Amino acid sequence: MRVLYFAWLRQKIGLAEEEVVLPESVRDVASLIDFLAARSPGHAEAFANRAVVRCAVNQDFAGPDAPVRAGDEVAFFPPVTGG
Amino acid sequence: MRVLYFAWLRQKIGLAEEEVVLPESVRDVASLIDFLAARSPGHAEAFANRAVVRCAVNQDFAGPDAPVRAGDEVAFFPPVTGG
Amino acid sequence: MARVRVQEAPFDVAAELAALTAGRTDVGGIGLFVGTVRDSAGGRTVAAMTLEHYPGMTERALAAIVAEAQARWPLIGCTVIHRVGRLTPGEGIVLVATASAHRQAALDATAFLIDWLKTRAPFWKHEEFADGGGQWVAARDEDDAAAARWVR
Amino acid sequence: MARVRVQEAPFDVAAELAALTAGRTDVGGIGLFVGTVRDSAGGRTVAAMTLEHYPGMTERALAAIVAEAQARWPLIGCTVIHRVGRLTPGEGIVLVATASAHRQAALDATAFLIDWLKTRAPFWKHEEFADGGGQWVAARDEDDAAAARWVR
Repeated sequence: MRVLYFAWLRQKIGLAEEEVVLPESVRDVASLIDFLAARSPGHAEAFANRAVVRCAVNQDFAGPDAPVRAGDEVAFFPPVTGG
Repeated sequence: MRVLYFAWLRQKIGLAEEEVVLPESVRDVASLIDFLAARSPGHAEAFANRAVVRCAVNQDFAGPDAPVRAGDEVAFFPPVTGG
Repeated sequence: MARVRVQEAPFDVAAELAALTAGRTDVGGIGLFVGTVRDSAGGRTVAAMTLEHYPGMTERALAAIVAEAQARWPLIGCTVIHRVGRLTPGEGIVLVATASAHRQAALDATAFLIDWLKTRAPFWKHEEFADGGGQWVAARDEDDAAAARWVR
Repeated sequence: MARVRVQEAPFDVAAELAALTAGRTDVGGIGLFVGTVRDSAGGRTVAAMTLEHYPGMTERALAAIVAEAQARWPLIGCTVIHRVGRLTPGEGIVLVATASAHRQAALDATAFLIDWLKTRAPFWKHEEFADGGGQWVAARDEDDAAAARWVR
């Protein structure tokens, strides 16, 4: 799975993207965050407050219950502030 | 008194403006219209439907009860359609 | 700063927007509305439109509308230009532009200015049709309704 | 016709408005909003702002917002341009423009587009302050409230 990070999530994690191999336990966005948060202190810090983390699965906004699979492109970022 | 006409009131009356000497009976916009409507068939036609005639006294919108005096500039016109 | 003009000449939108914000870096949002001459009305082809106004009162009415907008919203700049004379389809009739630190103020003030101008500024439109003849444009109830939203 | 672009280069408002209505004489009203970089935020002087986006998703999100506007209002033209990269105070960040036969459609569609873009298009702003340091701009409740007006 390709995972992308934007804005301060990218800065805290220190990566704009990474390839991850999903364990069996990861079925949805919430369990993917559990898995990613354990990868490094930067990941843990980025995902510390999940209320301010937004997600997109295959470039559509997705909530914590949205399913994720190996071939998906999943992105994490703060609430948007364009315009 | 200087009386101005705009849009179709100007066309029906055939004048853009005229100087009128007010009789005693003219105290307000409504009685001024009574007086002006009697001046010519064009005036009568212009003022036939008072619901679609608007008035300004000294360049401020004025209703039928607004007082008018000899030195005023009074204008009659249809509802505005700019913009 | 407010600028109000009634003129026969076309207006230059880019120049007006540049003047609206010239030298200012505290602007966060710019709102603009331009009204243009449509080529049809009531199913008939419009060849031209002539705008008549009441010199003196029209400028006063526009200044009063702009002053009201400035009282209601924190505007950094505000421009209203209305053309008079004979215009053909596609030409600009009216330009309203506002600049503010905040987007909502610019958007709301722009809508307010055009809504109030349409019902409170003395201008009258006469349409010439391509098939001959012409008519004075009638005031529309929906313009009154749009303006009434801002009454308070 | 809709045009959506994400670009580093500045946009030319006059050229965009000309393209919006090119060859059309059935336009009655044009609405425009331009968002610009302000020189201060929270009492601190802003030296620059960097806009980040999600290539691919951002363009899709903008196209979806434009499609929604076209479904809701009878638009003759619709343009959304959003810049990315490093911008300084006074520079344009976003341009939204609509053209319609009717003024209210152009005004409402313009407000809708900027309100929804602000809450639904993946862009993130990072401010650099003149006194050093910087911060990611936080999402604002009032932007959510503005966008919520259009939910139906």
